[in-house]
Amino acid sequence: MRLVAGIDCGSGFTKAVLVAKNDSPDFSVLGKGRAKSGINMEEAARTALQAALDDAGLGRDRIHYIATTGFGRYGVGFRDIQITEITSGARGAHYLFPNSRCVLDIGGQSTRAITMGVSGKVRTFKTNDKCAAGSGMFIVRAAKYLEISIEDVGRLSLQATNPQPISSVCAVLAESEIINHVSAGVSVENILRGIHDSLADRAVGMLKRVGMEGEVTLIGGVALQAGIVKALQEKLGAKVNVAPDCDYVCALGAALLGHKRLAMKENLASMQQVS
Amino acid sequence: MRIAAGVDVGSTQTKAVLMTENGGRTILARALVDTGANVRKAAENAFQLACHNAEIPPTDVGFVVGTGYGRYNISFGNAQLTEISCHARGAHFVCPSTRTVIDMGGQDAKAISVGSDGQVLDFVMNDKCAAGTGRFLANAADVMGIGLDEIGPLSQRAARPVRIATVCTVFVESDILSYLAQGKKGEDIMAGVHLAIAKRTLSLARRVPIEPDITMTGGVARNIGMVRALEEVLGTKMQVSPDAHFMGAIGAAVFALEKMDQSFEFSTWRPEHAAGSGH
Amino acid sequence: MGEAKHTEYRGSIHQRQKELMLKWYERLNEAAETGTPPTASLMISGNCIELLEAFGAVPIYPEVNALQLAIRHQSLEPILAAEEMGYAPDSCAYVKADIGCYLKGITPTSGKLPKPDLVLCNFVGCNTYVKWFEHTAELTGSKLYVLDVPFLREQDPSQADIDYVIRQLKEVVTLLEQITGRKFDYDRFVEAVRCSAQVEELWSQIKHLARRSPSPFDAYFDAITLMGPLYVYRATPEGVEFFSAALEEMQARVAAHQGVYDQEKFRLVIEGPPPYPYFRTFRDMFAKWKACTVASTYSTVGGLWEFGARHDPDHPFESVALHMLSQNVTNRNYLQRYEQIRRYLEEWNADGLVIHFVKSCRLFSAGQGDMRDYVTKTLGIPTLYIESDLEDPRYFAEAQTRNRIDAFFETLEHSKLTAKAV
Amino acid sequence: MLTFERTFEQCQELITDLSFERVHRWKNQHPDSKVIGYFPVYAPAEIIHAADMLPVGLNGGGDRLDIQYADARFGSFICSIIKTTLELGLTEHLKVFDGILFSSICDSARNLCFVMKRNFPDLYVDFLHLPHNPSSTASVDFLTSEYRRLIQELERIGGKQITDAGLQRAIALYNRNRQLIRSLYTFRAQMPHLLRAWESYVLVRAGNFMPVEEHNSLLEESLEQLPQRSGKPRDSIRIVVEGAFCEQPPLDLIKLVEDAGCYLVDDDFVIGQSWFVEDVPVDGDPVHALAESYVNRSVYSSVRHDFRAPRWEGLVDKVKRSRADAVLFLIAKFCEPAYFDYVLFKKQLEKLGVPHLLLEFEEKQFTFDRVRTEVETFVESLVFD
Ligand SMILES: Nc1ncnc2c1ncn2[C@@H]1O[C@H](COP(=O)(O)OP(=O)(O)O)[C@@H](O)[C@H]1O
Ligand SMILES: Nc1ncnc2c1ncn2[C@@H]1O[C@H](COP(=O)(O)OP(=O)(O)O)[C@@H](O)[C@H]1O
Ligand code: SF4
Ligand code: SF4
Ligand code: SF4
Repeated sequence: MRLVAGIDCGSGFTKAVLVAKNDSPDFSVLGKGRAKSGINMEEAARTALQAALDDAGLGRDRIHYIATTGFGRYGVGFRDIQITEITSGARGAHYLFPNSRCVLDIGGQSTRAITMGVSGKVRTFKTNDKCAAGSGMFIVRAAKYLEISIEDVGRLSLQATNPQPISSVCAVLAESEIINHVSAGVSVENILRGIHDSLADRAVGMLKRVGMEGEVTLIGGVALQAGIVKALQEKLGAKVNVAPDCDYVCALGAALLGHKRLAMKENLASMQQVS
Repeated sequence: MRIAAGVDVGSTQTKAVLMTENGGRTILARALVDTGANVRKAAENAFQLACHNAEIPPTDVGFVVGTGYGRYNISFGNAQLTEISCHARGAHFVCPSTRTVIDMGGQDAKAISVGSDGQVLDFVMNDKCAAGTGRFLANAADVMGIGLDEIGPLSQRAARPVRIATVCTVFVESDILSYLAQGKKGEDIMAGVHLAIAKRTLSLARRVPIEPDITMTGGVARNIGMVRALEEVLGTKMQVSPDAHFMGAIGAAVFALEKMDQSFEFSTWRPEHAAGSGH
Repeated sequence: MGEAKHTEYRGSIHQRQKELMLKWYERLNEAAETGTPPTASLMISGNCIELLEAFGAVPIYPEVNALQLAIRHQSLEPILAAEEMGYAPDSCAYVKADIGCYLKGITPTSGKLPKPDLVLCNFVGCNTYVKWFEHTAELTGSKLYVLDVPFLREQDPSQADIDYVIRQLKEVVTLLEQITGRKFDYDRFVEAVRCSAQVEELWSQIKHLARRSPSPFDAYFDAITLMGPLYVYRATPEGVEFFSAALEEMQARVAAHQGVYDQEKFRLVIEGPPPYPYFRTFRDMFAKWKACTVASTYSTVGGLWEFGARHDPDHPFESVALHMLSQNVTNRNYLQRYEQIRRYLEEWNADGLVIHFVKSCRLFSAGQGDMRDYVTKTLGIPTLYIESDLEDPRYFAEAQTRNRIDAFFETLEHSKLTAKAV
Repeated sequence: MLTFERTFEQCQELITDLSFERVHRWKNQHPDSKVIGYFPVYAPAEIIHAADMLPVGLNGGGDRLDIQYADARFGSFICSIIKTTLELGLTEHLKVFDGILFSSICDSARNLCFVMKRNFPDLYVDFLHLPHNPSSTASVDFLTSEYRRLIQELERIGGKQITDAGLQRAIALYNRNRQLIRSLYTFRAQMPHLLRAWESYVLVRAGNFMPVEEHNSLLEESLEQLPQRSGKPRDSIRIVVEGAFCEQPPLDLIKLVEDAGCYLVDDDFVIGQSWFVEDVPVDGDPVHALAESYVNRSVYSSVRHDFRAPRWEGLVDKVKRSRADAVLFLIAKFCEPAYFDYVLFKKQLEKLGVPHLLLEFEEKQFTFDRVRTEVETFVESLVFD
C-alpha cells in the first residue's frame, strides 16, 4: 500500500488528509485532521497530520510521500512537493465529482473560480487578489457581530423570508452595512441570506469570467454554509455539488497529485535499475 | 445655567459630551460606550451616562447636537451635523491654534483644513475601504493576540520596522503571519503596520494643505504608535489632547451652545433634520 | 427630501427634446430595417456631423446610447456581459455597456440599432475612443476610419495640424461617397455648417444667461438634458429651431426672475461627467442645499462656444477642422481646462467647484487631484472632490457621497455666515 | 573588458538608481549639453542625440520609491508609473533634467504631461502627437512637421543647430543599437538557459541612462561573452510576455515567473528601445525618414493604432516565431490600452488554442505570494496531466 498525505495550509485552518492506494486503480481516504494555522505553519501541519494519522490509526512511518498546498505550502519543511491550492482544489473536486468542469473555492480570504479539463487539470482560473471583499472572513465577522456562532449561519440563512442585499462587501466594514439593517429591524435570517446572496453574486460573476460550463462544484470552508449553496443554485439555476468534507478538498487533491508524483518517481527509479 | 450636549455616534464607539456656558464654555462630563448593533440605544445610553456623570437630569440639557457615522441610521438630538464640521470645531475649541485636523476613527480617516475661527476650509476622507483605519489596527492586534492598547507601546520598541505591502485589512493578516513565521519580532511588525497606515493616511491627507498646528482626533489618537508614526512621516509634532477621542462630540456640543445663545445658526437645522429622539 | 422634487426646470423644450431624440431613434430603427438612411458611428466630442449631414447620413452616438441606458438603471447587465468577455473591471464602462448591449441585443428604445455603414472614429483626445471603435468594427465587421486629430498641445492649433485634419476629412468624404453611393453635396455641407454656427450662437447665449442670479436653469443637470439635440441636430434646421425656442424660454424666466430654486443659496461650477446611474439621487443631494450649477465643463464635451468660437460657412472644411482640434473640452489640454474653470468661477461668479471623479474616464479624471490643488491653493476657492462612475452603478456609495456633500455645504455656509459676522 | 557578470551588476545598479547618478556624471562631463527625459513608450531619441543632448528613458520609480505626494494629485484608478514619475519630480529627483517629452500613448500620460508643465515651470515639457492614422497619406507629412517643431524647440533650449548629417549619424547609431538588442533577443530565444529574461531586460533598459555609443559597445561585449556562460537547460515552458510596454514590472516579478518554470522567450519590456522592426533609412531627408519609419516600420503596440492589419497579428507572429507554448499577459494595473487589447488578443489566442494567463502588476509591488500561486498554477496546468 502506498500512503500519501496531502496538507492544505490555509489562512485560517490547516487540513490534512491521508490517501492510500493499493494495486487496484482506485484510492481510499484513510483519515483526516485539522489544526488552527496560526503563526507556525510547520507546527500546524504537523498537528493536523498527526490528527489525521490518529484518525486513521496509523503511525507516521507509514507515510511514503507528503504534498503540501495552500498559502503556507512553502512553510512546511518536511514536504516532498508543494502544489498550489488551485491545482489541488481542482484535482480534489474532479475526484469527488468526475463530471464537474468548474470549481468555486470560497475560503477565509480568497475566492477562486476554476475551470478544468476532463482529467481535472486546470484550464482557466480567477482569484481575488487585491481585495478580500466577499470572502469567508466577511461572514465570520458578520456572525461575530450578530452574536451567533459560525456553525449556525447556514441554517439561519435558509430560514430567510425576504433577504436584504448588502452592497459593500468589504470583509472588514461588514458592520457598517449590517448596522443599517439591524437598526431598520431586519431579521438576522434575512441579513445573513442577504450576505450570502451578495457573495453568490460576486462568485457567479467570477465563474462567468472564467467561462463557466457544466456542473459547478463548491469547495472551501464557506461551502459548509447551506445558505450560500442555496443562493448559488438560485443564481445559477442549476444544482451545485458540495462534498461532505468541502474544506478538505484541497488537501485531498494534493494527496492525489502526490500519488502521481510518487508513481512517476518509482517508475524512473525502476527504469534506472533495469538499465 | 445653560447646558448643551454633543453626541458622536461613531461606527465603533459612541461619545457624548455635556458642556455648559457660564462665562467661558467648559466640559461638564464625558461618556464613551461601544456602538454595537443598536445605534439608537448606544446614542441614548451615552447621553444618559454623560448626564449621570454630570449628576444632572437629562431634562436640564437645553439642546443636543448629534453627529458621527450613526447620523445616517438615526437622527439623534435636536439637530445633526457632519462629523467633519464637528471635529474641526472640537479641535478648534480644545487647541485654537489648530489649522489641520487629522481624524482617524474606527473605519475612516479624514484630514480637515481649519480656519482661524474653527470653520472647515477643506477636507478629504477615506471611507470606502477599511484599509488604514482603526479597524485595520484592531485587526492587527487580534492577529498578534494582544490588546488594542498594547500595540502602540509595543511598536515603540521596534529596531527595524518591516515593510508592509498590502493595505487590505484582511490580507495584512497573512502578511503579519508570514513575517512572524520568518521569525520577525512583534514590535518590528507592528511598527511596520503603523508606518504603512501613516503613509497611506498622509498621502490622502496631502490633498488638503497641511499646515501647523496639526491636531489629531479620533480614537486612534489614543494609540501612541500611530501618533509617532504620523509625526515621523509628517516630520513635525502634532497636538494630541487627552480629549482627542471626544473631539467630534465636543464640537457638536459647542455648536449646540452657539445655537442656544443664537450666536450661530445653520440652515440645515430644519425640522426634517431635527426629528430628534433625545428627550 | 420634500423640496427636491420641484427643483428641476421642466419647460416645453424638455418635451420637444424628448420628441427629437425619439425621432432620431426612429430614423436609426428605419435604417436598421431598410438600410436607409446611411449611418455612421461617431463620437460626441469634436464630431464632424456636418459631413454626415452632407450625405443625409444619420449619426450613431454610442455614448448617448450608453448614458441613456445608465439613466434607466439598465447599464449593469451589459457591463457584466462585457466583463465576462474579458473586459477589465477598471476600463471605461461606456465601452463595456455599449459592447455588452451589442452582445445582448439591447437598445435604449424598443427599436433596433443599425449596423453602421462606417465606423468613423473622430479621435479627439480620448484614446479609449480608438479602442472602442476598433472593437466595434471588429464585432460588426463595419469599415473603420480613424480620423486622427492632433491633441491641442499648444495654445492654438498649428497650420500643420489643420492641414492634417482637412486632408483626412477629404479622405472621409471619398470614403462616404464609396460607401453610401451618394455624391458629396457641397452646398448641403455649407448649409449644415451654417446651421451649426447658429446653434452654437444660441447655445452660447443660453449658457451666458446662467451668469444672472438667480440662474434660470442648472448648467449641469438641466444642460445635460438639452445636450442630446445638440449632438444629433446641431447641423440641422430642427436644431436651430429647438435652440431658438430654448433661448426664448430661458430669457422669459430671466425676465420673471425665476431661478431653479425658490431661493438660490449657492452657485457652483461642476467638473466631470455625472453619475448617470444615480442622476436623480445625485441631483437631489445638491437640491437639498438649493445649490445651482452655473457652469460645467462636461457640457462643453460637444463643443466649447461660450468664449466665441463658431463654425464658419465661409470656410467650411477649415472650421470643421478647427472645431475638432480646439473647440471641445476633450481635445484641449489639461491646463486649458484649468483656465476654462477659472473663467467660469470668476465670470459666472460661483462659490465653489465640485470635482466629480469618474473611474471610467481617465481623460476627465487623471490629474483632478492636481486640479483641486490649483483651485484651492492657487485660486483659493473651496472645492469638493467626490468619486463614483458615469455608467457603472457599482461605484456609487450613497451614504459617503451625501456625507461629503453635506459637509461641503456646511463649510460654505459657515464661511458665508462668518464672513457676514465680521 | 569587464566580465559579463560585472557589466550586468553595473547595469542593475543603473536601472534602480533613483538619483540618476550616471546622468549627473554625464552632465558634469558635458557642461554645455542638456538632458532630455522621455516618458514611455517611444520617442525619437535620434533627434535628441543630434541636438548633442542625452536622451534618458524615464521608467517610473520602481519599488524603491514610496508615493507620498503624487497620490494627492492623481487619484485612484490611475496606473503607478504616472504617480511615481510625478513623485520623482515633486521630490526633486528630476533636477538633472532640462526637459521631458511625452507622447500620445494614453489619456493618463497625456494629462500628466500638462500637470508636470504646471508644477515644474522651469522644465521644458513637451507633448508629441504621434499619428494614429497611418492609413492616411497625410500622416507622414504631419509627423515630419511635428518632428520639425521638436527640432526647433530643442535648438531653442540647447542653442545648437541640428544638422541632417548629425541626424543621419544618430540614426545609424540607433539602428545599430536596435540590431544589437534584436540579436540579444534572438540569442535568448535560442539559449534561454544562458541568458535569463530579467538579465536581458536589465541590459537593454540600462541603455536608457547612457549615451547610445556606450550602450552599443556594452551590448557587443555582452554578446561576445554570453556563449561562454555555463548553465544547463531546464524543462521549462516557453512563454511570450505581452503588455508590459510602459510601466515596467518589478525585477523580482520577472525572476519569479522564470523560477516558477518558464522560459520567457520574448517580451515587450521597454519596447521603445527597439521600436523599429527594420533599420531607419540613413539616406535622404533624415527627419522624413524617422517620420516615415514610425508610420511604416514600427513594431505592433497597444499605444500605436494601425488598422492596415489586425492588431493581434503582431502577437500571433511573435508566438509562432519564438515557438512559445503560452502567452503571459503582464499588465500594469489600470493600464487601459493593455486592458482593451487583452480582449482581442485573448479571443485570437483561444481560437488558436494557445494557453494564456493574465497577471496585473504594479511597479511598486514587493510581495508576490498571490502572484506566485497564480503563476505556479499556470505552469502546473501545463505540465501536470
Ligand atoms: N463550521 C463552519 N460553519 C460554517 N462556515 C465555516 C465553518 N468553518 C469555517 N467556515 C467558513 O469557512 C471559511 C474558511 O474557509 P477555509 O477554506 O478553511 O479558508 P482557508 O483555506 O483560507 O483557511 C471561514 O472564513 C468561514 O467563513
Ligand atoms: N485605548 C485605545 N488604544 C488604542 N486605540 C484605541 C483605543 N480606543 C479606541 N481605539 C481606536 O479607536 C477606534 C475607534 O475610534 P472612533 O473615533 O471612536 O471611531 P468611530 O468614531 O468611527 O467609532 C478603534 O477602532 C480603535 O482602533
Ligand atoms: S479593507 Fe475591505 S475593501 Fe479594503 S481591500 Fe480589504 S476587503 Fe477590500
Ligand atoms: S474614457 Fe471618458 S471620454 Fe473616453 S469614452 Fe470613456 S467616458 Fe468617454
Ligand atoms: S502604463 Fe498604461 S496607462 Fe499607464 S501611462 Fe503607460 S500606457 Fe498609460
